[in-house]
Amino acid sequence: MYSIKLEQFEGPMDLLLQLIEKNELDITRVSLARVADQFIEYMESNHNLPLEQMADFLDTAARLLLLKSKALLPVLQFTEEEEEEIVDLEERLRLYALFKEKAMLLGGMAEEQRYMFSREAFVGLDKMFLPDPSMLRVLSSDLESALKKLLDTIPDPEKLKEKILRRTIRLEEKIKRLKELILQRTKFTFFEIIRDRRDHGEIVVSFLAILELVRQKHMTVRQEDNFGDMYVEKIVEGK
Amino acid sequence: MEIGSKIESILLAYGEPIALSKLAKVLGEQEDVIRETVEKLDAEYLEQRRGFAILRKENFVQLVSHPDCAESIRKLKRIEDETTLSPATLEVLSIIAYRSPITRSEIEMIRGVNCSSILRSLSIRGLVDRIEESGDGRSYTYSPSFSLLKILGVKTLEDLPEYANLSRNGKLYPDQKESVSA
Amino acid sequence: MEIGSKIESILLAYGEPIALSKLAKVLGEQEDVIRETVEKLDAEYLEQRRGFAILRKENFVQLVSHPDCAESIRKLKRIEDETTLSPATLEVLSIIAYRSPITRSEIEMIRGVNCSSILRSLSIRGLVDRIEESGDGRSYTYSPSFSLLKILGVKTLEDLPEYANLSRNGKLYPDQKESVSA
Repeated sequence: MYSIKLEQFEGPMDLLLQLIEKNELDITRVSLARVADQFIEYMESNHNLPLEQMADFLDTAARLLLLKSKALLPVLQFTEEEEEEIVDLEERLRLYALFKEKAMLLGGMAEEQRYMFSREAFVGLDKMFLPDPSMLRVLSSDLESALKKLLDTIPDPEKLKEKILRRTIRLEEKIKRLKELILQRTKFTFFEIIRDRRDHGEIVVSFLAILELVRQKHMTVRQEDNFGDMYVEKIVEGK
Repeated sequence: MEIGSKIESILLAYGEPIALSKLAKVLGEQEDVIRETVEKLDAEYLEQRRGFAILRKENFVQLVSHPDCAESIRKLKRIEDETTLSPATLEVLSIIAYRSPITRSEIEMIRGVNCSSILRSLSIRGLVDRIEESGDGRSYTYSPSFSLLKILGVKTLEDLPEYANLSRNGKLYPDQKESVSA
Repeated sequence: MEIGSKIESILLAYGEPIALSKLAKVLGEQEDVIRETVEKLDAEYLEQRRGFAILRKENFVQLVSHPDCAESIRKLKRIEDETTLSPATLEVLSIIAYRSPITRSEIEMIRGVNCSSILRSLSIRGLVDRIEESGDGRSYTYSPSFSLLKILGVKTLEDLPEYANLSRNGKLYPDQKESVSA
């Protein structure tokens, strides 16, 4: 795998877009599958990704792997929802590319500083034209309930942080547990691993785990038929 | 752009009466040229029956609505003289009532929304007092006005329902730093 | 006095964006008549090279100064350049500008990343309007604000590059339904 220099990026979709562009590909399903490994590699080597963004990166990585496993193993049956996620990623990236381009145009427009100015309300108007507060009927209980309603809608920042953290840990733990499981066995197939999956996320997570173990030279993968099952085998030390 | 168009756009944005000398300076023109152009503009408005007019008083000028339109503006004022406040306005007013004195940016931190036009309208209506804090004309705090207390029928803020409890709610004191970094 | 003159005089006095329906009520006219007249006024300003322009967004209009005079007015009002917009902020702004009204999760679908703090800061800066959808204070849609139009120097959203293709009505891409993150 070759490493690719990237500009600063503004999130997972931006990273994905830049990978596609650096590889001189168009936004298609095939291209997305091709850059999946680079995406994950970049994510793993970049340990200073902000925690709040980690879950978002993992989420995109999961979708990419779903796409890649589909490309490698077309025999895999996907649920309708999983199929949708694959189509979605491609469409979302196209939209993202369009709006990123427009964002730069808008930034240029703002920089030209061709601001339009409005007049402040009722500036320089005679008093007789100003609204009359004496008509107003407001009860102190109106203020009380307005404030209580507002306080109810303000989220607790600590709780928000916790939620993000939990989501990230959930994905990371899944990957870790799977790696351990795989390492305990010397031989298995991909289909075996994913047979009892509870949701589509698990295919993806399994794939992610296997990929990483192969990369770390713990495992080899063999595929007998072109789109058949994958046989995973542990590399014995010293061999 | 022509000098006339420049002058009228400045007068629109500025609102208050402005000295001819100030216009001359900002546009890099002689005061006489400014004066003549202003007169020409006003004549144009009259001729084209525009809704604008330029008031001239000594060396100050101001763009205003044409006097013939005063009736429409009075009608608008009557519509604006609502007897009740919008939910957003009530929200701002409640924050000021329970947490005064408070700055605009503190209010915005709590609501998560820009409040400048609501605050302006509350000040204009005399429901809140805006007090200059630092003398640089840029930082103000807002407090309920005496007439607001009168409308609410309370003598002091402490008489507001659950004042002691609500005014100390931690959500009314968000950390200023964690915020505006777009 | 003619309806156009009345409208421009009200727009001048009112300052803030005003609903076409309010103008219609004050002037005793149909909303369609008001809308057409406003467009005619704006065309006149353009043709006569006036220093004015009329912003139009949904059912609101606002009288503003011509973008060519921005610099003089900034100098006069001593307004610092405060509109530094980061690339991430611009991404969110452009998505909102083209696809409004749009929910947070729809924006996050496109960007693949949580946008709540950027949205909060844009809303506090008044560059986007946050509109409550359900009344429970928890679900909102976002739209570009008049301040955003003023900063970009465009009179309507339709003046944005390729707006017709990229807006929701453009049908270039279907609306996104699903949501992305916590």
